[in-house]
Amino acid sequence: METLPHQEKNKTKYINPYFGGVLMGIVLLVTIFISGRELGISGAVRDSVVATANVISPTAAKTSVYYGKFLKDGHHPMDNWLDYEVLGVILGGLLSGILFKRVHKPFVERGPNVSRTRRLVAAVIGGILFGFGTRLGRGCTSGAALSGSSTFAFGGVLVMVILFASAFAFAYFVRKLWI
Amino acid sequence: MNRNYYFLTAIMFVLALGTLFIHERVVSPQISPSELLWDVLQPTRFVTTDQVAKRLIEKDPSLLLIDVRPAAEYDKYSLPNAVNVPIDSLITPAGQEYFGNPGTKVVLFSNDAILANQAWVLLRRMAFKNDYVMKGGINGWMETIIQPKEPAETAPESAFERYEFRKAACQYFTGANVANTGKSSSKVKVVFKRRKKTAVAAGGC
Amino acid sequence: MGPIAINGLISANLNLVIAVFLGMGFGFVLEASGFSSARNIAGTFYGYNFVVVRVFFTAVIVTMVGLLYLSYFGWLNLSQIFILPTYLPSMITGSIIMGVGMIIGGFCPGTSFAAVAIGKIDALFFAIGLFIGIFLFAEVYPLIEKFYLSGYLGHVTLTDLTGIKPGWWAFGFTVIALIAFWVTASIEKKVRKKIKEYKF
Amino acid sequence: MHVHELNPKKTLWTLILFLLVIVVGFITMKRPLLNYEISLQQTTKILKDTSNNCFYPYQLADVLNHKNKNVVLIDLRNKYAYGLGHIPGAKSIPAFDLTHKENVDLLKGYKKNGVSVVLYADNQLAADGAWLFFRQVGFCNVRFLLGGYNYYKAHKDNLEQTKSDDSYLKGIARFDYARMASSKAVTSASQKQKKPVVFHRRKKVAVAAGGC
Repeated sequence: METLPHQEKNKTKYINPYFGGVLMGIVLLVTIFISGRELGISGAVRDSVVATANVISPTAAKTSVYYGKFLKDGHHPMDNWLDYEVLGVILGGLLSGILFKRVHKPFVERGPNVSRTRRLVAAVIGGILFGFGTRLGRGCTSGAALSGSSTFAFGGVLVMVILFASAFAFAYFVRKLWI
Repeated sequence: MNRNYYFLTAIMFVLALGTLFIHERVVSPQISPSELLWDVLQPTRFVTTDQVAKRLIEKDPSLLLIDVRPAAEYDKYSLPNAVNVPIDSLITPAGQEYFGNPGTKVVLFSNDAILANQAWVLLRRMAFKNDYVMKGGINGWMETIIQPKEPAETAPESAFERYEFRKAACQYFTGANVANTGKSSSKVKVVFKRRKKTAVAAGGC
Repeated sequence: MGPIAINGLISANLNLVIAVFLGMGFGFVLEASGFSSARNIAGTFYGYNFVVVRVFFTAVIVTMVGLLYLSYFGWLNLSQIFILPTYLPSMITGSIIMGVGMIIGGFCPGTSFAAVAIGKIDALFFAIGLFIGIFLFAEVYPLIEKFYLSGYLGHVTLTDLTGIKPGWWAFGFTVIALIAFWVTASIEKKVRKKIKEYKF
Repeated sequence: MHVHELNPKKTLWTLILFLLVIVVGFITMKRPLLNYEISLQQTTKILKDTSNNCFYPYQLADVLNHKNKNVVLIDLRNKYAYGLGHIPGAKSIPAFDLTHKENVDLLKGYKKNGVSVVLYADNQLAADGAWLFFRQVGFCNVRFLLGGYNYYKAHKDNLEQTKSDDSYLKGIARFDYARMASSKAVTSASQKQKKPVVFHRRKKVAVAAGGC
């Protein structure tokens, strides 16, 4: 089968999805066992937004209703368990990429019928929506849906079900992006 | 389909099936039964009516009296500054706000010590500390503080001292109180420190 | 015994160091399972690739079952772990928005970071979008604060809400997941025949 | 393009390892002798419905006459107090020995055979804690003796007549408190301390203070 330009070139195998799942479950279990809290990503993004706002305009950030919540006690907004964990996520992704020889020159992965620009615009729009949604949903797929439902939290299951249902329902309208 | 998938499905199913049979402990923080029995058998939780009266007179800010009787009885009469937490609301979050605050000593009382003692056992099971039970309850309070009996002639000196204290306390709780009402001095202001939340992980994404 | 950081068996700083390693484990699994590819993730919703469903639900059931055993052995005190709070209206809205964002952008935050690490530009753009999205949220927050905080149920678990023992939830989720795995495998077989161009 | 590893061999090994850890957990776990069998809600219900909890002194008469063989008396006081005097036929289990395995097994045996266990100490209060404890760990056949040993000692010759006595009953108001507490008031009795007290309740601390 010929390799299309928008696809990755190196032929390496991903691990078996169930293997990934079991490993992920074990990582999550160890996390809960050690720290009592769960894996999450979006909280760290929020922290960096807060930190950025604090650097650009400290007074405005402190008086802002939302940023103010995280700047109360003189604690640096980036000094949070989650931020260290997200640093690890990036390193871990890199490690896996190196190990399986998937690190490559920056490139854009896209569906067969979509241009580079459209893919990137879609990515940004998706990111904006997702970022906005994480704050309302109290977490992202890893923080709320995965960790939340694993710890039997009602909110976690709620987010998981609705997130997947919403994505399924909306998938038809953006099928050009992917198939 | 690879044969290993059947094994995987089977193992996961058995593991999940096992969870149905294990004794679940996903409940609010509770101390273990053996710990509870040990604590139940200690008499250190009991305080006397005299001690409570003394603290009330001294307006000890760390003292919090909790009346565990039903609300109807509380409305009729209760000890000064007592808060009513009937025994079934002990297990609700609203009732529990009074307990476990650092720096406060909670004294439970009822008509006798029995109901208060049972409330104490429940609280201890829920891992609350620094709770006490007033021995004798309000009945005892009436007998000792409000209507103290004069000791016999042959009684030791300490009994007379106690009697003197009780007479004065009686004055304080019945008569003296009226003179003070204008200043509303009976209002005790208790500033609770927040309960430390170290016990539970903070988190979120 | 556990969670050991809460019970003071390790220091707060060591906990942060361990957090990096735990994150590494998570990032490694994400990338190694193929979550660094937006097409893999989006494929779930068109029925040509169920990797996401598999990894996700396997992780959920392994953790659920594992937590119950750990607590049964007395190794972990489940009442000390963090339980996600529930704010009904805002969480429902948030999840719908997230779902739309996921299918348009093709990533979720964790996977986008893992993908940035191996040099995907689309993931980088998604991550930038995340920053903008959260920034926008902070800007409109005063307007939606009431909505954001409405319908608070507390840190409730399924058991708190329904009274059904967690063992039953774990068992139910496992059975559903196992059935889903077999069903998706057969769906995938059919769909893969139709889609010639993308095979997994 | 990428493909996923199709053979789940590694998965199987990982899951077997996981299973092994759980097996190790089962082997090494310390099984507590007693567990809470009823929830806090059920406990408060038990405390309200007192009919099943207590044992009246006049009921002792039947036990002592061997008419009622379905009741076992257990003396929770220490051996010394037991030696000084106890209810005839009572078994001595000092309260601190209650969690010994043989005593728990004994109680379990009674429960299995449908035998009621009546706990007593000097007074009701002294047996109350132990009684409530046993109810919570699932011994629904355990009761306490009203009045305790002290009351029994004073009335052991006329147990039948104590039916009409209620001096041993606890939890009821013996006085008209409100009247009594104000009887010596100089002016009006209604001026009592019925003011609402302002306590600063402990605010519920949100666990996720720094969370999402």
